[in-house]
Amino acid sequence: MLTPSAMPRPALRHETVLLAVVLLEWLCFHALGPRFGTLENSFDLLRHSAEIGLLALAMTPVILTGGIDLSVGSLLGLCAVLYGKLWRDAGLDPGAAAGCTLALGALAGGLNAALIAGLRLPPLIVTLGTYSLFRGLAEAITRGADTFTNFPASFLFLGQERWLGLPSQAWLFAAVAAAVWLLVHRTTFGRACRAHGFAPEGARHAGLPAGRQLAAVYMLSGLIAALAAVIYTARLGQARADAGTGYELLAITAVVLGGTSIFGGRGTVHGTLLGVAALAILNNGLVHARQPREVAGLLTGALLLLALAAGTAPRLGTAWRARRAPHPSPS
Amino acid sequence: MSAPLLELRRLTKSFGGARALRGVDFDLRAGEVHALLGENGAGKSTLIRIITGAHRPDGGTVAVDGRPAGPLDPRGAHQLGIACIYQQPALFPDLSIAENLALRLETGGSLRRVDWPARHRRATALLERVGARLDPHREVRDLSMPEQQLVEIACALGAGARIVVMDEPTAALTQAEQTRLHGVVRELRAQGTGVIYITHRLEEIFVLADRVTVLRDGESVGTRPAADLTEPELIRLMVGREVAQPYPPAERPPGGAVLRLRRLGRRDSGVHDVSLDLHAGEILGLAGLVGAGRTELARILFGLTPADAGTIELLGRTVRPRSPREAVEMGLAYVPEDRRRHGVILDLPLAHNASLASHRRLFPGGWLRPAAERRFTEDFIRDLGIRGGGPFAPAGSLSGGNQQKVALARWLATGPRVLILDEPTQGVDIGAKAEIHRLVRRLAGEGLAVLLISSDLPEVIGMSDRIGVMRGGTLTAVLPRDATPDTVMAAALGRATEAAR
Amino acid sequence: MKAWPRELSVGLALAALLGALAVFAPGFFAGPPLLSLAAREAPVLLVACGAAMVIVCRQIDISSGSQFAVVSVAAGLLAAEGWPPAAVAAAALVLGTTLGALNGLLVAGLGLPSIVVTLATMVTWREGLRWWRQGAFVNLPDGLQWLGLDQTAGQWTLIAAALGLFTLLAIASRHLAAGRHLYAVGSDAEAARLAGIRPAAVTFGAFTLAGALTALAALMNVIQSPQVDPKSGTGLELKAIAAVVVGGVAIAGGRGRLAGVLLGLLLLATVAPALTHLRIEAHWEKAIQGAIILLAVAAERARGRPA
Amino acid sequence: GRAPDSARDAAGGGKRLTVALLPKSKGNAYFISCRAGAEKAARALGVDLLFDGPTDTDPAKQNEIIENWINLGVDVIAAACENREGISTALRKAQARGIKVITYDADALPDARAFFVNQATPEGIGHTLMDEAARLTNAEGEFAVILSTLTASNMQEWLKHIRARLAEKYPRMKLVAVRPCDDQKDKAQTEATTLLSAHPGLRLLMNICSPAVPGAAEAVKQAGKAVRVKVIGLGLPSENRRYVKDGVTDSVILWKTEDLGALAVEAAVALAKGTLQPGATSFRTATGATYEVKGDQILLGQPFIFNRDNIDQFNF
Ligand SMILES: Nc1ncnc2c1ncn2[C@@H]1O[C@H](COP(=O)(O)OP(=O)(O)OP(=O)(O)O)[C@@H](O)[C@H]1O
Ligand SMILES: Nc1ncnc2c1ncn2[C@@H]1O[C@H](COP(=O)(O)OP(=O)(O)OP(=O)(O)O)[C@@H](O)[C@H]1O
Ligand SMILES: [Mg+2]
Ligand SMILES: [Mg+2]
Repeated sequence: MLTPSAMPRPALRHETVLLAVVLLEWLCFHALGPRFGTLENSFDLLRHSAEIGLLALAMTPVILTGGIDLSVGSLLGLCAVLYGKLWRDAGLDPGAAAGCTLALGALAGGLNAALIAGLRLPPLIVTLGTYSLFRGLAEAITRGADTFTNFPASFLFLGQERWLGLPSQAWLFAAVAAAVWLLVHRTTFGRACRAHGFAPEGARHAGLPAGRQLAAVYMLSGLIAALAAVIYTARLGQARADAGTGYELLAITAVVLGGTSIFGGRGTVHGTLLGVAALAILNNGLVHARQPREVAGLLTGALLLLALAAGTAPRLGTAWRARRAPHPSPS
Repeated sequence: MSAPLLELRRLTKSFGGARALRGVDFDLRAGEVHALLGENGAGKSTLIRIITGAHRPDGGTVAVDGRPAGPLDPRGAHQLGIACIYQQPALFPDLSIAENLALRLETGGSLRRVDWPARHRRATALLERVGARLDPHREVRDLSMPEQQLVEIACALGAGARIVVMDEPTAALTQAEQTRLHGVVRELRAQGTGVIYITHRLEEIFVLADRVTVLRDGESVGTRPAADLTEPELIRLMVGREVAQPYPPAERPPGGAVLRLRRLGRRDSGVHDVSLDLHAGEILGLAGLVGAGRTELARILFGLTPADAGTIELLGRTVRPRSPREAVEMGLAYVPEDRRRHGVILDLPLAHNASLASHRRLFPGGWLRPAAERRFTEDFIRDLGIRGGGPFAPAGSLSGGNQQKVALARWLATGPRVLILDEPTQGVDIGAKAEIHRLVRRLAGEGLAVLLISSDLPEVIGMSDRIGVMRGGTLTAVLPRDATPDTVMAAALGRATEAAR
Repeated sequence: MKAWPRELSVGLALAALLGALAVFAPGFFAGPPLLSLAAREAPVLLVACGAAMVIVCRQIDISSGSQFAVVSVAAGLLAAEGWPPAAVAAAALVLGTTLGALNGLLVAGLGLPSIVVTLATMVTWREGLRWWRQGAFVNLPDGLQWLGLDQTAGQWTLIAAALGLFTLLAIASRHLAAGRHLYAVGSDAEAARLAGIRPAAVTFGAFTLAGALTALAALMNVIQSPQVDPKSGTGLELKAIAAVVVGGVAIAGGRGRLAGVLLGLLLLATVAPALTHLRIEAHWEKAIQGAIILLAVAAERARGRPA
Repeated sequence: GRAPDSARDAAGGGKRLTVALLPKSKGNAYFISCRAGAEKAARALGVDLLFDGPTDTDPAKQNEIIENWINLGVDVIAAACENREGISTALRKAQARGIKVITYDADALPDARAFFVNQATPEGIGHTLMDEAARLTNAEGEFAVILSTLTASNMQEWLKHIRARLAEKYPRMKLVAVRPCDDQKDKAQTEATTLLSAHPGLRLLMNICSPAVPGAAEAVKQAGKAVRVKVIGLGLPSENRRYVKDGVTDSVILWKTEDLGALAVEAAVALAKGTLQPGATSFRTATGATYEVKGDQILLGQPFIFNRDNIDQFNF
């Protein structure tokens, strides 16, 4: 093991390494697949990564507080089903149904919040429970079989068409990304999230409103998951209980690839965005390179290790960090 | 004369760009207490962390018994008979006291069987030796700062080492424990053990040390027999200049009562029936033995462990803070005694740490204003003489004393009505201590009410307008400012009969 | 007021569930099916023990499901090649240990975060296996099932082996210095280093042991049926981690007991069959499972929140 | 586009066609078998075959792959749809770009494809399963269904027809439970074990996803109920041979999966070359076989029922 002082100073920020990886990927696939770089394909890339991207954005502040939200994928499924219910069975118009779905998503996030911030239960267990609960509710509501479809074109516009030259959901995604970036990097809220992630007791002693803080973060996560559900429904033109299965892991992958420490405190929103981009380009590009899906999986694994090894190992070296966790710990 | 027990030659060590040690020579003889002095950030802890193998030096040699010991690691140092009490207790919060001791003391392969009864017996014996009445089954996370320090001391004693290093062992200990520790140190010296002793309480040097080495900015400014030195000389060696009169006098008499406590208590923390008035502009010192309940009282006031009995009246209104956030909104501020766990957030930059409690004041509307924050940080770095990194160095990279200054800066910036200081100058060097004293006195002069909890008896007596003494979870006496150490100790030990009120 | 220990609240939840079964569906307690179910969960117990060790030393391993599949398929193929059972078992153990050690090397040696490392190895092994085998089942030779014992004896053997190993590990984690080192490193790695423990070695050991346990678990699963499904073990890591954290092991390391893990696993493994016995329709199952997890952990706060 | 549409041009210009074949999920033995047939056909026809799909069933992922293929510029897409409505959006888009689309195994909405290569109608499958179940149990007693997941649309479709047939023809039979096995044999074994003990009166286990058939059979065998409880399902002969021979599994229903894959490719190529036109009533493959076309569905033929007597004739 490296002793703290023997480790080199960080040569490059993790985000820089990741940016290089993203560019490299782009060039590589551009060379391999003649149609990879087309505008068409770039737009599709954007559309395909919107939902995972949103979930990853939602997850970033959560992980910064030292928590985790395993329930986002299931909540996406539940919200998709709720949206279908509200529109088809309750007869709301698509806009109103979307509004209600967002509120319900925040409410569901509120359940996580109540258990984590109110009862001070560990986030991992709570969201493991709601991971199952939300998916289960989605299945119970539809009995597993019901599919909502035939949404009006005005709603599908949101997922399938372009607005001002870009896929419509790209605008929403950009707005959420900007909002989360500002929240995390430019407000006292984000600062307090980090403080809590590094040392919950220390943050409490500083008089930070730990409970409210955590509650807000998990409710925000619910809200964004609901938004992702609406976009997902609009993109596929259908809502079903299995929507978003396994997305939580993809979102977490993007976040940790983006350099956020799973133990909290450390991480950036732009890192997360780069992480999302790296994974999305990989998945899309390999189709253009005519490689089977499994290769995407294998390369995801390799990419995770390489990017982190390049970016994290030197950063672990700052002695004060290593002093707290000289054996490996996520950075 | 035989080879010294330990001999360091031209040790150098840098952290990134910062040079903590610039070629230090040091030696320790068997059967001596060698004091290591210096300002905050002078490199004392770095030096001993090299001795114990916690850090690897960049250059220089370490010799034990005249034989060069290659670069040490903690295990190797342990085998050479080196034991250490670290400035930051290096304990396992999730494990019991007995196990903490055992992990540091037991040797042998990792496939050996663990003898729990023996562990507990040994722990009980060691705790008794340092005078700590602690149940060895208790988890360390539940211990208060001084209790942790006692466990650390027990660790160092139990090791039966030939070289014992103590990095500010008494920072959070009261007179009684301190005296007891001195006895133990003398005992070790008599057995031929070499002791390296670091402290910022100069009075300890003269009762304990045989020789003194002073570090300044990572260099040794000389080693002298303690008997040849006077306090002013020592200070000049450390700081390089004279330090003004240590305790500034009160400028004007206290005003009206800001804080009234009546029969305040909380069952599970053992505090009960505390009645007390604290006036604007007054510094009320709180003395007592470890476990007397002073910290617990502060935690009650600050809403960390809300009261379940009695009343708190703040500026004429009855309040009961249920969380630190509420307490802060009411105008309370609390500098906790455990700075590593509570006082600062080690991974956050210094600037973020210092502004953490004043977000509303510094950043109206919740938007960060980096420029304002930077100015604010640079101001207090200058005022408190914080050394070892700019505004964006992580707090954890500062030396212990400098971290303490950051913890203080955070709360001074909030502009509170009542300031509770729990061991505010633990580990702070003499120069900075005087600076802090002046600052606190000035704030009091501006009408702030200060509750000063300190185990540094001269400090309590020197700074306070009145001195409260706690024992067994309640306030047993309030002494006037001309109390002597003896009367305070007598009250703390329960020998006082004239409970002046 | 102190909160209940997690073991107690999980135990209560389990007791409540069993009570409901005793009243409404006593058929649950019929011997042979229960034995079969227990035998099917025996491998999971071993994986959960491995996960517990890793979590106690403040790491996480989410690759165990994929390791399980790789070892299962490899063992199956070797057996189909005609290797004797003992050789198959030895090879599987070596393979599992190697996979675990690889995680350990990346985490402890290179200092990479364990969530990332095991996420990477998880997808790598799973996708690699899919690429290689294309989902084909492996048919095992006759005579490998139950290792030639009769079925009941085989099932008892598996359960006894799993419980025996569990007990050994539980004792070791309390009464062996190495076991305590896991807790020490998980509690504070720097303090452990200063106490002369080598955190990297301990972490490496935990991952390696977890790999070995996963391999054993895979073997115990393979001998329960005459075919190996390369998808086996999908989601196993989540089940194991759920059992561990529900059983009261702190995800931040240093705290928790294996006894709690056993209780947690029993609770989780009872819920699904219980719902079938209680005639609850499948589409309610996940919701109820989630609710039970939440209730079980919320119960520990029932006596009052620690201030 | 920047680059010449090499693949698309090829359709008219005599260069190699690219056929993209989308399974519901990869790593599933059923689709592996389809792929084998498809590859044979592709080689015979001299076309390029792209076979790719999500690693786990996921409608969103299927859409993404199709949209990627659109950008990639394949000539024909043959899709097995995890979810009818969801995928139709993407398939319509492909058609709008001039890519020919057919579906196989599981259909999309009719306007999203030209033809559906139908191995058996959901109705046919449901009825065959139910009839076979009734035959084996003398049309009385309890039975249970194990499926892959509750949300898989073809499972629900089959289940619907199973229930309809049950209500219509077999009043003395009762469907007591429907359990998912997540497409895992091990989980199916556990589910079956639980079902056997929770429903002592159970006479038959009907497994409508392929890994569940051997899983359920093993559970029945271990419970010692091979005689009393019948096992049937949709599965591959290779995975079930042992149990069918042992008399644990009574019948396995399947069509020739390799032929399905091959037919899908044949039809796709014919469609792209214009030799298969809407309104055709029969389809003659390049290898000379003839299939019936009913409306916009190309029929593979009746499913087989594998049992003890004929299982050795099949090796997939
Ligand atoms: N892990 C570290 N990373 C970076 N800098 C460090 C680290 N440890 C110490 N330093 C720096 O080295 C210098 C010496 O620190 P050291 O802790 O040895 O001081 P000290 O003499 O013990 O002070 P104090 O009396 O405050 O405890 C300081 O400037 C400090 O900021
Ligand atoms: N009567 C009591 N009953 C139960 N616990 C007690 C009692 N008195 C003290 N304690 C416990 O002892 C520990 C030490 O108490 P505390 O820290 O308040 O003492 P203190 O006077 O602040 O000591 P110090 O002067 O060293 O800071 C605390 O954890 C507290 O909970
Ligand atoms: Mg120091
Ligand atoms: Mg105290």
